[in-house]
Amino acid sequence: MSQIKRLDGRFDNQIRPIETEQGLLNKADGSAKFTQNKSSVLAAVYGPIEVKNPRKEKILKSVVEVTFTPGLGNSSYQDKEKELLIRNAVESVILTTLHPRTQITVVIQVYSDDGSIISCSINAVCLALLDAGIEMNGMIGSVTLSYQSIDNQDIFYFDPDLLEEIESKAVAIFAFGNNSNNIIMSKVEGKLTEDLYFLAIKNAREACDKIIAFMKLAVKNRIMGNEQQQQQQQDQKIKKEEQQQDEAMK
Amino acid sequence: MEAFQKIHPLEFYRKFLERSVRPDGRSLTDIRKTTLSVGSITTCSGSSFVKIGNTSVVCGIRAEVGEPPSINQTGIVSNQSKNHSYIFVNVELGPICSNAFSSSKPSEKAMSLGTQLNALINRLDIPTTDFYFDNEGKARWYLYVDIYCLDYDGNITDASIIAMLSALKNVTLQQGIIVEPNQYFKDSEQPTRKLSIQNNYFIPLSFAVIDDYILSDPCLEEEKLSSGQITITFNENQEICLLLYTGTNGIADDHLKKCIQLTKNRFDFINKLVNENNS
Amino acid sequence: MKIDYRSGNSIKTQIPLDYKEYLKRKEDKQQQQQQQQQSTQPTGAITYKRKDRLDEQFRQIFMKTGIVTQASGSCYLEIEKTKVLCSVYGPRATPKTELFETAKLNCELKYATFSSNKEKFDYLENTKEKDQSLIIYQSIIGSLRLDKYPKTVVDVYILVLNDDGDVLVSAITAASMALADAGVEMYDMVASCSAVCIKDATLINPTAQEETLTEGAGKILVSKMPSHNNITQLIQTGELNYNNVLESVNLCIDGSDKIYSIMKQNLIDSLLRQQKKDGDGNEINGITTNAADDQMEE
Amino acid sequence: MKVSPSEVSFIQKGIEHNIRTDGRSRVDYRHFSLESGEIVHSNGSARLKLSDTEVLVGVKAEITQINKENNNASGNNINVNKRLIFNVDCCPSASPEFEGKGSEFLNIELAQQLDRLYSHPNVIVGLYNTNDNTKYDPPTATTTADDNENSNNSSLTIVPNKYYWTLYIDAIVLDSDGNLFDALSIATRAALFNTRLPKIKAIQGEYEEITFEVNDDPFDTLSIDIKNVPICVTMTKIASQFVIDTTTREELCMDARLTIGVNSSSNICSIQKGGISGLDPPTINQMINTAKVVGLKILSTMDQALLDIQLLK
Amino acid sequence: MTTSNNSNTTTGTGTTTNELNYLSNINIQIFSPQKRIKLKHIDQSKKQDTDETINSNAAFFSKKLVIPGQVISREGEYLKGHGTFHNRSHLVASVCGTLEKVDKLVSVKAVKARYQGEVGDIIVGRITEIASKRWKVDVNSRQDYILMLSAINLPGGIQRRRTSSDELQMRTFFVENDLVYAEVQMLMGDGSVAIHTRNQKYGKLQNGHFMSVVPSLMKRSKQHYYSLDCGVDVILGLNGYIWVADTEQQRKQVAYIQQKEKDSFDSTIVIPEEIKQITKESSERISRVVNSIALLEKGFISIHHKSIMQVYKTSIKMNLSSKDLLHPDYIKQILTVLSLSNANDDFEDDQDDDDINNNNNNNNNNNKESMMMM
Repeated sequence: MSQIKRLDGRFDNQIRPIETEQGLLNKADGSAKFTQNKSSVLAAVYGPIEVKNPRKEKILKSVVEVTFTPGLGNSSYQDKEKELLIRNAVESVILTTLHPRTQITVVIQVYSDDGSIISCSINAVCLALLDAGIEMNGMIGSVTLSYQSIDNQDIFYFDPDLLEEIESKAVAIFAFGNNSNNIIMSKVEGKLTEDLYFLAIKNAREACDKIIAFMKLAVKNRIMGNEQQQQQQQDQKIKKEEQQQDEAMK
Repeated sequence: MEAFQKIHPLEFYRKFLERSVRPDGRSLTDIRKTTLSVGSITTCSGSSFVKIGNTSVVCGIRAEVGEPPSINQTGIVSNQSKNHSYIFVNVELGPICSNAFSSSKPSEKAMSLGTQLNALINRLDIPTTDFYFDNEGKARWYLYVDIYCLDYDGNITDASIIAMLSALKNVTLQQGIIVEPNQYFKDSEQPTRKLSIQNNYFIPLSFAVIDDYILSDPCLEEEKLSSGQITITFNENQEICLLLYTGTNGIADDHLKKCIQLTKNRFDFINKLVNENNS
Repeated sequence: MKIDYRSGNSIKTQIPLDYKEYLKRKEDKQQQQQQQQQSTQPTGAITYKRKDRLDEQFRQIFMKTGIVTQASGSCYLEIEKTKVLCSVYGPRATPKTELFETAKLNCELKYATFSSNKEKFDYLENTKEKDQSLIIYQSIIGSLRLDKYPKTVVDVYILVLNDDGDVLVSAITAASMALADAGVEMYDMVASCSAVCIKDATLINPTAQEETLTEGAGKILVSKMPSHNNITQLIQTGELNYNNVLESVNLCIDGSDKIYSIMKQNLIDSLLRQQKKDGDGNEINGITTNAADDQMEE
Repeated sequence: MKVSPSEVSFIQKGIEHNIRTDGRSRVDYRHFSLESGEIVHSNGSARLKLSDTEVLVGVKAEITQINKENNNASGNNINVNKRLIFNVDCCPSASPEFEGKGSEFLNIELAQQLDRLYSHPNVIVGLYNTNDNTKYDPPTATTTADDNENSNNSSLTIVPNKYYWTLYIDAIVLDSDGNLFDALSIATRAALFNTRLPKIKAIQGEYEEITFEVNDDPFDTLSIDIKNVPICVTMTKIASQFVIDTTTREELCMDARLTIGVNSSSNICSIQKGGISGLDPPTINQMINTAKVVGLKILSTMDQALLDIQLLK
Repeated sequence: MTTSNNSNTTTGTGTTTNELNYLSNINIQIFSPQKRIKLKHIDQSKKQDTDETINSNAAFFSKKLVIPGQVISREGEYLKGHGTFHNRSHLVASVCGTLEKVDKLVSVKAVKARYQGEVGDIIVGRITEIASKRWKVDVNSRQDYILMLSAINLPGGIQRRRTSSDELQMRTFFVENDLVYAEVQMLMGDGSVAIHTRNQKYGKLQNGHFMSVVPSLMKRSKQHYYSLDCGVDVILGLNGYIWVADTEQQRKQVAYIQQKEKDSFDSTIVIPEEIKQITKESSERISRVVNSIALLEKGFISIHHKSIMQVYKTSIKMNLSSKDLLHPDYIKQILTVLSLSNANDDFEDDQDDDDINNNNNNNNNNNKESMMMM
């Protein structure tokens, strides 16, 4: 299969460069910023804390609450759905049974939205959770694919920007954990045949593994307390590796 | 028996699921009886009433006229501004259908379902000309789709999608005349038109995941006990229009494959149901 | 939080009128004005004749109880095109520690956005819904034996799906049926009836068109508990003379008796249906157990 | 305020004897005083003190343009053509129960009651010149109506089919000792009597626009003819009897009440039942009849008093 | 002073029911806008009027009135009591009211403040809540007072320990909204106040009229339960809560309750209709007493049996029906009459019981006289 060059110069199976920063908020128990070019998200985690609303309290589990704040304007119906998706994905990796009758609050603030915002948010939350030291059964990574067919050729754009999302025939969002092959979250919107869907799952799983690997490294670097420059160098290295791996995969 | 069900509902269900039946007598893949009637509400342009088992929803569509959308009005690129949509879906889960909902603010469920339906409808690709109020399209019809749940017994997604689809199919738009700017009149002498969604049916089916079992068309009790939910919607060309998996435990590919197959099997039934009621 | 149903759309829209109707109305208006100039008769008195039924005749009424499975009691009611659904939750315990010796009744009426083809004005609609909820509340509270359920709450929710006149009557009747279906103790069911007075004619069970025919026309609503001959709600608007009021009140009283008989019949039918269901089950159980007993004896 | 069951039975006994605890008979009204024109910045106002019940009503007139867009949408739409808009606020100073959301439903009930009372299109018969009591003819439609010109309160028209007066009637309940319905209706009527509208001349400019010329002479104004404006009388059933003008304490022992609107031509303008228990038809007839007589008496006394004032000026 | 129109007509609309003949008494005063505004700005007569009443009240109290911030004395001269505080070297009043001196202790009793209990005060209260082993009673004070289960008089006056079964039957003694006649037992350290009804005369009040006035109008005296010689019982609670009932009916009621309690205690006693019954005349008398008290409150005159009777008799002398008592014009008239007669009178609250009886006789005579005059 030949590589296809996208509008912004990427290849079809290339994700945008990732920049992360952890622990940038001092009030929150954990926080992380996840940036992919123009899509940039800040996640903050508070918890486990006392349940604020006694009605929501669960006897056997801790409650996970997600608030999604868009970069522009007030939160709308669409944002509620995003909250639901993110909450479901994140809840499946947090060991909620360890802290019954408590609450874990996740706040997501979008800096700028240029596509793949749900994936960015999930990744940011994962890093923030790591930063907060909340017990998890593994890490979670998420990726968005957009499907387009040009000249009867089926193409998946990895990590699409907003324009690609709009012009696509279908958008698929996936989330995977690093310790099981199961799909943690999946959403498809648009038109996609069954075969293509499973192909997308396969591609997304590999991409997610890469993203998780990157996040692991980022956390490691932070813990080791390496100097920023080194980190950046390493970041770039990883990015290169990723690209190469992606290319190799095809 | 009843006490057991109340105290350990999950255990109770497991006992049944081990034998591949459900407490209400269905097998794991059985779908409750689905009925549909259209056009029962006279005050709106299109309406439908769907009942899946005990779950019932009513959908009404108000058609109103307004100016055509100006292209890129706000300058902000968003999902909707490229193709300004003419259809707006809203789902109401009020206290009337279940005491789990309050009247003061819309529930999370209603909001996310509304968003999903809006996204679904915007992918329908109904030609813009269908919404022309007059011949030239100086004014356009805008459709407000409101879905009210009357009885909430699980699987509201399927019911809403079928209701929305059949109500849209039921809509008849009367062409009209524009007397002055901002003064629109329907004219019964002019032709009417229907929306061209004839070949664009949605075939929805939802599942609940309890342990390793996958239950089609879950009822409320099953939804409450489940660890994950799957909603799949196909269109006529056997393409996935909406696929959503959420849950606390992941799901394997095989399970998804199975679900997709089950959804495909439902195709004929829904097709017949909607067509019969709209002829 | 009440969200305007049009909030998703940035473009202002409206419901178009029918052109023919518009032309006709314009003509009518002109005629009327000419008439006004000729005669000194007060305006607003348009004569109106019913075509399809007599003035004191009801439209077809259909009701069915127990259709919302999640609710303690429910009723769906149709008066031809007017469609109303009511569900009752409770009596259930309140989280509030506040002590009351009787149950608290909550009543909430909502119009579906597509229930009427008028423009919707959010603020006014809200007060209208609240006001009508209050009227329904006052109509039914007198019939309930709320002192039997201390420290509890009974919620009554009503959704108007299609408004073709006489919504309040439908809502009150449905609410009373739903309460009966929920098994809330009551003295009697509440039957209701309304009328519109146009000139000399008193039209029972008006349609939406008849209700808005003349602005400020005399309107009367009566709710009563027929077996006690007790009027639980009486509302009148518009200017009427004393005799007219009495006459139409009496007409409405007769009307609500008619509704009551329909309600009674429906409730009995649904009871029979239920009994039959339960009875069948019991029978089977009975036979099997009896058979088992027989065997034991042998 | 609360009452114990034995107090209830005591009040009932008294009412059966036709002597209430404050010495009145069943159909006695408490003494009340009206003051008008207290709010200088409003077009009209009145304050009513009925024993400890005190209400303040202000009338604000505004010019409203008939919105073509709305008007053509539906001829049946009453909201657009409403020219009297009521709002009632029960001040928390009247009772601690009115604090916060406590008065929400009562406010709606009271406002809707007034709204019903004024629902008839011919409540306001006309305007007259304040100076010489001559009738003032509102401009009538010269051209045939293009839009749905409504006959409702057409005397409040400034430019036919285009501009009319909207009266915003805001009532505040300052203190409460029962009988709020009647008090509000009487105060509203007095406030309408007190209302002065400036004379306005509309000048048709070029193109469509219209400019207004407002007469700024404070004495050359228009008054509202309240001949047809109704008041309401609340008949409260306590035990086997019914009484008028109840105190809060009596309202606590009430079984049911009937609020009946009456105008000077002795027509019934609105009826609203309240309270928990029911009424039998004969009692209702009797109540309406009594309300009619009481209402007419209040109206005639009130009109006489208002007239005297006008003469005194 | 006003240009008000005061139309006070009676109807003779002889229509249908008899009741309509009673239709009357619709009084309307309407002030015209212009006049009203003028009154505010120019006409001072109204203001003087109010000043006068204040003066007369001051004379009536014959005590010094102080306002917050007013210096009472230098420091050290007096001891600081309620309603006062030290500011630099002065003793300053903190509330608006009358100055009271007991030896060296100086305190200010607020003119209009909520009631504050003292041990031995006789009060009327309303049950607001039933808690474990206690009732909470609204007594027009800052907080609800407490009536312990152990502080009530058990039916039949039996002296015994309160058992747990009594605790379960608390509702048979008093329920929410019941009125009780009680005495302040003690002031607890945490500011709460306990009351008791451990005396035959205290207990539940039934079949009468309840009203509340400003507590500062009530005066402490030996007796708070009066059977007025017009056949009306009044209980003047020190907390400003007043109970008015018919003497004859109450006597019967007490007898009935005592009879019943002998037969069976531990159950709610339902008073039969025939005992609840009062005559039309006595309701008329009760309403007159009620209105007299209301009038006294309007005039801010202290309320005790003598002042009540004075108003009562004055109103009969003036040939007023009881409902007319509250007509603003008559209120003024009666108050003037009262202030004239009271100018010479020095009130003595501490009368012996004999004294009261004497008075009663006198009053009876007076009553007869006035009747004759009529």
